[in-house]
Amino acid sequence: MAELEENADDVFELDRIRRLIDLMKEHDLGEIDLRQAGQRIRLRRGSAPTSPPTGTQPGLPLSAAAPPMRETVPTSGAGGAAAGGAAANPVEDERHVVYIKSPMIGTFYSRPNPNAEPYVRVGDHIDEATTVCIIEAMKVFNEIPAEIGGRVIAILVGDEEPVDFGRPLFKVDTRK
Amino acid sequence: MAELEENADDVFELDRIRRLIDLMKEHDLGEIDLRQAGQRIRLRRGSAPTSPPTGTQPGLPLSAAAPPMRETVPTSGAGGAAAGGAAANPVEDERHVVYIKSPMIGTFYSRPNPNAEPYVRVGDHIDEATTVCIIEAMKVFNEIPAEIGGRVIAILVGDEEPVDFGRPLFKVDTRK
Amino acid sequence: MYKRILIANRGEIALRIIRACRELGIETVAIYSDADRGSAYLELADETYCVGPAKSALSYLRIDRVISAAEVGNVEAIHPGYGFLAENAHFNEICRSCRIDFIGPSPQAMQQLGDKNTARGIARAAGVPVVPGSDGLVANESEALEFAREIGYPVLIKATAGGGGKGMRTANDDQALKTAFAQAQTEAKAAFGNAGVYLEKLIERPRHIEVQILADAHGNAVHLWERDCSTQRRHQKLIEESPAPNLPEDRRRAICEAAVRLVQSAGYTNAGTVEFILDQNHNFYFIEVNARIQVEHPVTEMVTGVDLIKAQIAIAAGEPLPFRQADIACRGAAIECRINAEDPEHNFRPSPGKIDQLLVPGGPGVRFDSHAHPGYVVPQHYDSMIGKLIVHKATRAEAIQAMMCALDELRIRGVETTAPFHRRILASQAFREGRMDTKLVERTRFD
Amino acid sequence: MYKRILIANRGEIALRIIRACRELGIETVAIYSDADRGSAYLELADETYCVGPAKSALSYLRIDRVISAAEVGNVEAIHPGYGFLAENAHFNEICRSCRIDFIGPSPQAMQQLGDKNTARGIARAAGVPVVPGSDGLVANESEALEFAREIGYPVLIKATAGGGGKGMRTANDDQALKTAFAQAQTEAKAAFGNAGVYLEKLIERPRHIEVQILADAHGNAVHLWERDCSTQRRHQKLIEESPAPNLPEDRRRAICEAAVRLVQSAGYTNAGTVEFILDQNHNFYFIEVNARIQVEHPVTEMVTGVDLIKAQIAIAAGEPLPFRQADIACRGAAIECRINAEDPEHNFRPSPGKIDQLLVPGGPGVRFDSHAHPGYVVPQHYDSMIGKLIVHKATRAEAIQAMMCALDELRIRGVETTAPFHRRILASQAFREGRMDTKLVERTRFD
Repeated sequence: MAELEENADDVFELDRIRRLIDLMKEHDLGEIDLRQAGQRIRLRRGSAPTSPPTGTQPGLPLSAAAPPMRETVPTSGAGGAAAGGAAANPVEDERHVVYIKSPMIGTFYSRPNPNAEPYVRVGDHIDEATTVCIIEAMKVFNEIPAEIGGRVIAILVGDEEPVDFGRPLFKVDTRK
Repeated sequence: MAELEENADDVFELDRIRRLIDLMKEHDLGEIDLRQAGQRIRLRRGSAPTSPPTGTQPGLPLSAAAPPMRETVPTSGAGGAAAGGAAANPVEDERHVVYIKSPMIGTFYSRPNPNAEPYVRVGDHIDEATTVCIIEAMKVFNEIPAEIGGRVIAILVGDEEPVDFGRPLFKVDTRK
Repeated sequence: MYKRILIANRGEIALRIIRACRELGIETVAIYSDADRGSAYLELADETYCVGPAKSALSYLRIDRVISAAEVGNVEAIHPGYGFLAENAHFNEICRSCRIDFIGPSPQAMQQLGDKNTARGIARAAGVPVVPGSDGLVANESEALEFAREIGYPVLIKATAGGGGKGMRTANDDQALKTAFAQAQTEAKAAFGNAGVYLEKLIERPRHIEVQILADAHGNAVHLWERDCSTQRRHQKLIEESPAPNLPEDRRRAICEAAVRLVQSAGYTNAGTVEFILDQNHNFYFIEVNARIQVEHPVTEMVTGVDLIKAQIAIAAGEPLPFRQADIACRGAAIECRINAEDPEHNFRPSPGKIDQLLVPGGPGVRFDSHAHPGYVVPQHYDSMIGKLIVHKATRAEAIQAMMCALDELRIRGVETTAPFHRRILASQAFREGRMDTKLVERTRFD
Repeated sequence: MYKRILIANRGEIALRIIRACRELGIETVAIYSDADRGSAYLELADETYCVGPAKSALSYLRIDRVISAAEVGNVEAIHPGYGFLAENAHFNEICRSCRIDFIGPSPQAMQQLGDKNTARGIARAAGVPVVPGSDGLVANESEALEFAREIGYPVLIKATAGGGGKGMRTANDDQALKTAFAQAQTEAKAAFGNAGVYLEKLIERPRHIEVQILADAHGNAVHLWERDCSTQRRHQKLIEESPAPNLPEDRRRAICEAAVRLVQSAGYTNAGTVEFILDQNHNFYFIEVNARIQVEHPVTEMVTGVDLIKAQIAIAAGEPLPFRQADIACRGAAIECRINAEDPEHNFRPSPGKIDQLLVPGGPGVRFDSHAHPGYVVPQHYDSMIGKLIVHKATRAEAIQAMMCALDELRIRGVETTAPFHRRILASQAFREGRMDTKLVERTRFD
């Protein structure tokens, strides 16, 4: 949203509208309606308006525009792994949930050896230094540190499953 | 953005509206509704304006919504002639303006012979049977009847100019 | 050479001709109907004129409108493409009477070969085999028996006024012929009020083999080898290829030479296709001449390296052929699949509409002749072909494999296409072994 | 033959290799970086793995990541394409130590030919001319004069530690050499702290001619004729063609045969390119061997009909070459233009971004090798090539004409491309007459 606020005092700023439209298309929004201190931008996609707009409602929250920014985090096959970069999920009600992603391509191991206990289980509390798994690449067994602290709420890949760069491995609740 | 700021206090600034319309067409938007400090631009696509929006401020003309619905009638080169079919222009405030279009490809002649007067001039009143021009095709000189009645308000092609099927020839005001 | 020609066609063949003209430095005038207004390929023409509404009877088929466009556009020649006015001898004649060259054969040659009996006569005179038949009504049973014994069984009995299979019977021996002859006469009488029937040799499981020819105005004629177009569905060609598989080399030469003899006898010029049917013993019989460029011409271009559209234009402009027969080699194998906007899962019903996505295959030897592009709307008014996928490889087996890959790679969203159906045919044992005949597709379930 | 290979590359060459594998029935594992995630060509691979972030040093160039992907993907061989790890002998060796075939020459051959001095030695031993040079430092002026008289003027004086033109001088006669020698030494000393210089014959207005070779593991080596890549801008090839224009047939055969002798002496296998410079008297001098498939390989494919990628794979799998030298004809003329997302109006600055519209030319002999499609975003992280437009016609003049038409027809919106610049070069008298040298583009203003 940061770039949208650059020219916040001019609702007619075309680039912003274009970006809003991109947002709408990308997220299949039917309508965008932004108002602020007498300003308003309202965009609606598709054809027939259902009900006529009923005038400006003061105090309508701008965060209505937030859902389209939700980062999609597929947990399916290796080829469809989520985009790399920031691990944090910016969705308001899940802002405390982050993903530990694979830093390399290789084979995932949840435990140091077949007879050992897993490094972590769902429900475990981890800190930045906790080893969460091993990824084997080129016969090298790389211990992977969590790099974030919190509680493990899901393990997203199976033992000995191939994982590639950026593949989400663990879902972590970072609330204390 | 420069050209937008030149007329930033004019919601009717055509270039801006044109670009908004482009955006709407390109992205299949149904409506754009922009307001600022008593100003508002609201554009809505699709034919059926259901009921007037209740939020309309008095004195704000709805005709700002007209441009996207206006049928574009290029009068330029033969290759870019307007779509055929209904000759009537559906725009509300120009519903009385219709175009006489060429029924065939050929060469346009405004008069029966080089020494004669033109069949019609701007300002002339015509009826359905009035011959408005000749179109020569394959050495045949075809007299073209108006097929509508009214007052000629523009002649859109020059003498001996090639015209193709559907090319607008005359602009006619059909009000009595 | 011409400075400026008009293209009296639309779609992929219009684009094909525009491209050839651009490469030759010839200006083009394109015509279009309301339904084709704004098509991207029109932008490649130097001038464009709308000749009428979507319905082709009111636009592309209107001779006066097309000629008028040619006059307005001030062209020296018209290329008719295929379909529409391409084999209309009257249009051909009008062009010439307006001092506009028709890029194709003379109206006379077109008319002669357009008449089946005249064409058969020309073929016979040129020593080209035709399907043996009675060439006239068979008066009675004994005449029928005599004739059947002469041409050999099986035979086909056809009503002279016939159509749609009415009054048509086959017979494998004398006894069957006696019954069938009476039945056919009765049925013909009932259906058409005319009991007249004639006899023809029945060709079982025929293959459709056609020979591409080029003939100039200076008496030179060559063939550019054959195409096998046996893979058809309800007389619509689906897959064409060159060379024909499983055709012994001596038969191949014989059929190609026969085609050249025929067009030379007929005084035919420009590009043309001589169609034959081939029986299972490789006997060939002349059927007809297609006096135009054909949809499937690219397979011949791929194996011979000759640009047939450019050749057509040069011939019409009076140039002699730039090669002799010995110069024309047939290299490798080429296959073409017609990609139609039809739904093979629903009895090939047309599937017009907007193409949302189009990803085209490519790489060495892969050619896609198409006027379609993402955002293109396939109109409902014309034939449903949206492109021709052509593959040229060293061997037929490689070409089949590459064509399957290309079909897999071709991604068209927004309309249904015949691509998956082609894929299944190509994967079939019968096709891979080159055992096609014109009824293969109809009697086979491809999985 | 292999069942499954990994493609250690991206973009058009990855797509090219995937297509070849699909036609061969080989499964493919593709790797990609974050920047290439979701690219359409990846969908044609059987498996895909992300190997790192956009930066190639952290993804496509990371040997451990690529090998790891090969292990995870369980492949038998890796095709490196061009660029990235293609000529990395270390990577080559690691592949083999991991029991994965590297589709290319042996690490030894790669290393030998990668070292300029060793390569020169091999060339000399094979009777292949090299640019005459001192092959070592020139101690003083009199040694320089002696050597210059021996190889003939003009000569080039180069700093042994040099680069970027520093310490480089030309001389046309003894007098000039005396001055230049001193200047070069002084400049080299100042710039690199090393006054050592060597002498080389200066080739004026050189042409870049390269020979495509294929060599199998059974001792068979053939050339696939030459390519002329003289049309360059700042050492970046812009236009490549085959055959080279204005090259007498005897010189052509000599240069091609020299290339084969060289690779055979080096024990080189797989596909490779032997680069020569050609002076204005058609004397040729060996420069280096490119131990990989090259960007411009399609022009050779067009004129010879040989699929070089498939040949590479077959050779790596141990198959003997399926043809002999005499089987490889060069037919017609092919030209390739590299279509880069660069703005020729602004000093060829990169123009990454989203391709909004892409209309691709077509028709007989037109090939467009590209991974781009409407909606494709050209990433800023890699080289700017978005496609290669290749045209194959009967003659060079026809190929030039067709290429100009194809460039006109190519419509790319959203990014700037080099297509208009290519168009201007092709239209120039110098190019049309085949009078290119490697500096033509830089010294010419194309209008």
